[in-house]
Amino acid sequence: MQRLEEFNMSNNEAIIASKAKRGRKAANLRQYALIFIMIGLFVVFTCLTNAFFTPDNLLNMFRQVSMICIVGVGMTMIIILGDIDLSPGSVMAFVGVMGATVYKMTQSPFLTLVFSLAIGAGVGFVNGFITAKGRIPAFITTLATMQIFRGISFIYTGGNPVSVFDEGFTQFGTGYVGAIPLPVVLMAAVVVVGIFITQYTRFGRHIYAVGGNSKASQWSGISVDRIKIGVFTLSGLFTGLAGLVMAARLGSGQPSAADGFEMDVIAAVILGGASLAGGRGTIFGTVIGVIIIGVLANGLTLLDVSSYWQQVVKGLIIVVAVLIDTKSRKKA
Amino acid sequence: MQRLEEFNMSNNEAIIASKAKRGRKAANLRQYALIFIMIGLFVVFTCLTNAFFTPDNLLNMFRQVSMICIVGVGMTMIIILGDIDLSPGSVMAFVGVMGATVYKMTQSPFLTLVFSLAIGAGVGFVNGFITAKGRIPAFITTLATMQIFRGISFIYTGGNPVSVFDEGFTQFGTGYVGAIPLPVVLMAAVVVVGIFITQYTRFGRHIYAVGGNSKASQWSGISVDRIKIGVFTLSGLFTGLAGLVMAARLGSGQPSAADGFEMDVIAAVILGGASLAGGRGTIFGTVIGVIIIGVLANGLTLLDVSSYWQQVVKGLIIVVAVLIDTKSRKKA
Amino acid sequence: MKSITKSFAGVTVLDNIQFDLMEGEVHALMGENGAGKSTLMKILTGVYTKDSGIVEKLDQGGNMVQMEHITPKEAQEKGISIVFQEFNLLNNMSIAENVFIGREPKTKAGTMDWKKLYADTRDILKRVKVDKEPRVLVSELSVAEKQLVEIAKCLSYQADIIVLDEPTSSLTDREVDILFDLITELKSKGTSIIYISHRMEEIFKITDRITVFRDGKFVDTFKTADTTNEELVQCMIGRKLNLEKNTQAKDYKDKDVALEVKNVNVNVTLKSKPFDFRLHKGEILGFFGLVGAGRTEMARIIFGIDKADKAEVYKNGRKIILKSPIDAINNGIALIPEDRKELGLVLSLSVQNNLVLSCLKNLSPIRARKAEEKEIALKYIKDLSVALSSEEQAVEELSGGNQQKVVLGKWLAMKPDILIMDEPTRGIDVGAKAEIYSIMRQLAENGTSILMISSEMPEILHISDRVIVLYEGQKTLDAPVTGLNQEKLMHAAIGGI
Amino acid sequence: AEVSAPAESTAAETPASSEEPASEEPAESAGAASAEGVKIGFSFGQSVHPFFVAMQQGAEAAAKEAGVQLVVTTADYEVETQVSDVENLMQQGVKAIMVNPIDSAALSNVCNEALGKGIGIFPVDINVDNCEVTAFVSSDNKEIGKMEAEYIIEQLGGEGTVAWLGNPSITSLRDRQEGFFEVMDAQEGIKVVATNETAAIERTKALEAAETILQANPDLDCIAGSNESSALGALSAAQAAGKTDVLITGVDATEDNLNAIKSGTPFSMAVAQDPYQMGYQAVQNALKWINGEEVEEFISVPIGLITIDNVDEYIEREAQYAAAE
Ligand SMILES: Nc1ncnc2c1ncn2[C@@H]1O[C@H](COP(=O)(O)OP(=O)(O)OP(=O)(O)O)[C@@H](O)[C@H]1O
Ligand SMILES: Nc1ncnc2c1ncn2[C@@H]1O[C@H](COP(=O)(O)OP(=O)(O)OP(=O)(O)O)[C@@H](O)[C@H]1O
Ligand SMILES: [Mg+2]
Ligand SMILES: [Mg+2]
Repeated sequence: MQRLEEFNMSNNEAIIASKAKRGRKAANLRQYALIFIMIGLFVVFTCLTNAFFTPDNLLNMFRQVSMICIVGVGMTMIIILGDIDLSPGSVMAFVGVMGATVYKMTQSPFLTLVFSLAIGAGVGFVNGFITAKGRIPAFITTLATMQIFRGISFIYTGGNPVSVFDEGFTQFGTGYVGAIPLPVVLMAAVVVVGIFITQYTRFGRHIYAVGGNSKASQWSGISVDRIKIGVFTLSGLFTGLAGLVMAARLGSGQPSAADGFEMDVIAAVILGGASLAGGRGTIFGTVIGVIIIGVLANGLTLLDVSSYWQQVVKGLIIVVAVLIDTKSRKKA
Repeated sequence: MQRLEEFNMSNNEAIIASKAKRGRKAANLRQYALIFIMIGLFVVFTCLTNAFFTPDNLLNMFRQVSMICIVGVGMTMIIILGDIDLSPGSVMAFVGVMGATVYKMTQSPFLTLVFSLAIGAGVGFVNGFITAKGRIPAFITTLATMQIFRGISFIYTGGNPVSVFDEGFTQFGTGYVGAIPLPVVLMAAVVVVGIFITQYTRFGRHIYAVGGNSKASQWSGISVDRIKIGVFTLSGLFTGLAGLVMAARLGSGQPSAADGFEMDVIAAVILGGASLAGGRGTIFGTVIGVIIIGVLANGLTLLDVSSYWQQVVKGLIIVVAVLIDTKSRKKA
Repeated sequence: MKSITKSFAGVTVLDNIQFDLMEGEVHALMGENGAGKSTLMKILTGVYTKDSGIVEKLDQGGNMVQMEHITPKEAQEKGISIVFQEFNLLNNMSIAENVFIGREPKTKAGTMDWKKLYADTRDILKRVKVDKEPRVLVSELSVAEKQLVEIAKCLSYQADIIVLDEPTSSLTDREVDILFDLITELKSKGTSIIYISHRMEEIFKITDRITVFRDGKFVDTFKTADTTNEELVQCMIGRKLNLEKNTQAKDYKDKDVALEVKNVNVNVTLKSKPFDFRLHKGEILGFFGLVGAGRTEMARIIFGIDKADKAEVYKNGRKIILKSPIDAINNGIALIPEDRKELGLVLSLSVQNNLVLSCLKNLSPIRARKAEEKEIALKYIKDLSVALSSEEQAVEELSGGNQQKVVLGKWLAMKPDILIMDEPTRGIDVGAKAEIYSIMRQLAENGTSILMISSEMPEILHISDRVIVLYEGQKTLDAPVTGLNQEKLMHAAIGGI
Repeated sequence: AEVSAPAESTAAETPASSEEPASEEPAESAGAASAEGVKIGFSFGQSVHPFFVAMQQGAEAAAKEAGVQLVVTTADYEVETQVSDVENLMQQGVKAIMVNPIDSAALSNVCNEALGKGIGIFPVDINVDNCEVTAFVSSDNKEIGKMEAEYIIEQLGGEGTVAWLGNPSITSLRDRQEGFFEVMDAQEGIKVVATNETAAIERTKALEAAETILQANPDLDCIAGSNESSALGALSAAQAAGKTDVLITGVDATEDNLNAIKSGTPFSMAVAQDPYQMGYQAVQNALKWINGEEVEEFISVPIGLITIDNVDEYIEREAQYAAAE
């Protein structure tokens, strides 16, 4: 047993690790089925078009998925809890509109960032608080906040975008750190924070416990409400960040932005192996899910597949990927 | 307990029945919290505008919610199973397009109906088969079919609607049986079928069993796969019907129709008391949920509340309704 | 069943097992936790598929027929029914629907025949003497009642082979007697019964033959009449044990009161009188009673799960307010719940994560000292001799008894001042039981006060210093163990004072 | 610019002229190296509407004639997706990008980035804010709203009640709404009794909104739709309610619209744009620019009124476009 490597910390990995001595190769195969699928997609697209495997295009692709990924980290935690969050799209629009407004008023990138994060975290807190204390399904709470914040964004702006073409604002979406786009850097940071929290902190392990069996967790002295509120708040913070990045990329806070965004995020999280029933999922898996979806969208567009056909192809590939993943898990 | 009427068979009702000895009045109150909220809304809107409580407007309102309700019956069963279906919107668009095409070719209302139902049931069967036999989350399967059928609808039509203004076709959406709009009659029929199946047949009870604990059901000799495939197929059949009604109402099969429709349906089902975790929910509850959402949309539009404010108000009312519902359940 | 072999992901759980069952006999299956008993039964009933081996069964015509890769449904149709060790009930459905699941009576029109369903269920419930309406939801039953419903469900199949996998682990003597009457009745009708239990006295009382497994291997089959308790234990665990009444019980009256509970009223509807009791430092207090006596409810109140209007709890003489388990834990109170699956464990998590779940507070919030956690986990895995392949294994893959050990370990790891144990040895084999008793004794000597709820009289008499008996929410006995015996306990448990 | 008749004569000639410089001036190798190898992109904000289907057909026709590769993307009403689409087009090495923005503000960053890389930006229908676009092919959406309002005022004789079905979160529809209300607000006798601002994207939503508006205002005189979906949804609602005396107006010369106007339904007027020409001319303009020719920075594609009197002309025009496929 002691031979197991230290880093095998994740939940899925725990299950796998436990079986390691029974068949290490099999375990690896199972663990990495989705990774193989991802790599397969990379290889296929690289063969099919020269434009795909260039540093420029890869960074471009990562910049495009950065927002899904940032929101996906929080969504993964929420889904591990056994909850769901439908509000990110609306909240991002709201944060974008408000962030742009604040920047217009203050001209301060720092204040804009703080304000955006605060709004996001605030909405997340409200979602978590109502869900936990009111004992109502997160589906309902966040469905309500989704509508409310979309509505408020439209009321506040009268439907018009709040445009800010100032570099100080747009840098959050279009800036670079060295050769790396800033959104990609932010994404990486959020992923690292997410992995750290879920795998290396007490709070993180309590998320899995509550998602696995909330009653037993409560009976073990875990404050289920506090964990829930904490996860929603943290997730809201990330959503706030993503909202700012989106508005900055667009150079305007759009009240209609990111409509249905949450479904893209949830799809990536589920594709990454999390279960809506709770207790299962990893940030790492979500990242793979996000990349698979991003590569598909990017690669198919580069291949000039019409957007109608893209939908069909994407649908087929996703279901086949998950089938392979499940089958390899079972066999191994 | 024996004094309770025989028809109190539903799952929620069983809970109440069992607690009857602890406080009969309380139980009734709890059961009917959502009904009270619905009635409350009726009363409020009747007071606020004369246009609301007229036979004409009520029939209008029911016709508007008929499609949500028809799809909601199947969705309730799927959600009781612990699954979810994201494909209805796309499938409705696909059925609408194909149904209109078939009518154009055959001029036969009957063939059009049969064909539409068959497509719906076929897609449902595929969803169920892949989910059950492939052991993959319905979320993934139906996310894929959602994209695939949207894509196919666009490819098939090139993005243009397939219009049929012929009475033989539009009657499915605009016809009447006596004074009652045909969609409302169809809705009532589907609701009756749904209640009958879930409460009075073994198949129906097994849906609850599988949703409550699929392993235990399997070990008790229930064929979980068959139940799943059956429910998805049935639900697909209803979706086919709704797709035809939608196309007939517009006089054209629109490849872009019903985008995001599934979320409205799922919201109504959850509002009606079903749980995404499975095992819990009733068709009756869903009908209440559908009516609450329909009344809100209708009433607020009659009051000429701006569409933006409508979103805010709807969101608030939904969360408050569920809070009241939950609180009354707990207290009682 | 011949040469049955089964392995999970490379670990051999059953190795060339053989087992035969004669018509009309009660055959005990014995072995330590994790020996493979439940796994063999799951193969017999089609839940698992065997890797190799042959299963044959007598058919109607009197021929032995081989059964290949059957499903649970086919097993039922072939006349095999089972009470699983872990509950296999649907909490969201009524008792009646659970009992007749998959075989609900139909009316002529093909719809559910509710009347007949309820009537049939009522009859069956009468046989197991459960006084509940068929309509009641299973989620509202106590663990013991659930167990009886499982037995009722099993009976309703009218099978010719019945498997009972630890049916009595959560029952008290009264229900056990009901069950034994049923078994005798079935036996006389020619039904064969496979009986798995860790309670030795039951084995000798009811079974005809015994088969022993150890570590997934067949050890021996012999007639019950030809063996003794000692021989059997020796055969199972390879050493001798001594489980006598606690003779060294001390009187703790003069010691400090660690926990005082006043005015607990556990069964409000029955208008029972509230009662008080005290738990001294270092004392082991046994709580005995029949199913539904209210012991679990009392424990829930002390642990802050339920709110009781008037109950007051004092620890070390100071009144404490308990609004949630967190308050209880902060006050050094631990509760080992009786329902390990629903309340005790997060089945999807690893053994290690479960073991450290309630003591994480004492560790760093950031996982800098992961080694420390592992150390704790390994310590309790060793102390409780949990059979597993790795501490990273998911708890749901452990055998029932080993899961129970994890629940125990989890609360021991928290190092409580006051340890409440609700049926702590449920499903635990004799060898491990002895180890747990010695751990309890050790804890008590180091100053931990233990409140143990148990339905096993020998256990109560063996480990307690003092015993309280509840009957329908009232205290009918509170005395040092030294003056007690089984008759006195039973007398108090059925309401005699 | 009162050219409401089809403009196919000019359209048919231009592709030929764009090929000429390629063969005559080998020095201009960048654009000319091969008309074959040239790739251009077209980013649509949405494709769920026949208007854009027609625009795409026009663009494809022009590209086919010139023998260049046209890469088309569609963003499904999501601004963020459209930004990604434009980025992906750049990755593919297109020389020019036609763009039909969902929102005029949202694409400025990415379009500026493209311009910085020497890629031409050719907005169609809706311009890109804060961006020195290469050339813009437009139809004046504000004017469309005004024309609709003026027609309604005329038909109602300056008095009555009107409902508006719009969706101001899309720039083109927002501009139409602005134009519409500019005229309506100045008209004393006409009252806008209901405004729905989420109903225009999909016919079903428009249908439901119109049904309820008709319940609330049984004497309503007119429903003005901001596009095809809203007008046809309103028509279905009016027909279902048996109302023949309510005036319905909309925008675009799509097949369903034309049929509805021709068959004498309450939907009796639509403002015609010419999306086919927009797409066609935008592509031509881009090809000219690639070849180093001078391009007009602003091309206005005319709009016109369709009523029962001239509906046949438009039916013919659309039929010709379809035949050109
Ligand atoms: N699904 C599974 N995956 C992996 N290992 C399993 C699984 N089920 C059982 N095992 C292992 O098989 C062994 C035998 O388990 P089994 O449940 O048959 O024991 P048992 O004799 O019934 O023990 P107990 O007395 O504790 O109930 C155990 O070591 C257990 O960990
Ligand atoms: N959730 C519940 N809903 C309704 N009744 C309950 C519930 N839990 C327990 N009861 C009832 O309360 C009574 C006391 O049960 P309790 O579990 O405290 O008894 P116990 O002495 O611990 O017996 P057991 O041996 O069953 O654990 C029982 O009659 C039981 O049916
Ligand atoms: Mg066992
Ligand atoms: Mg108990």
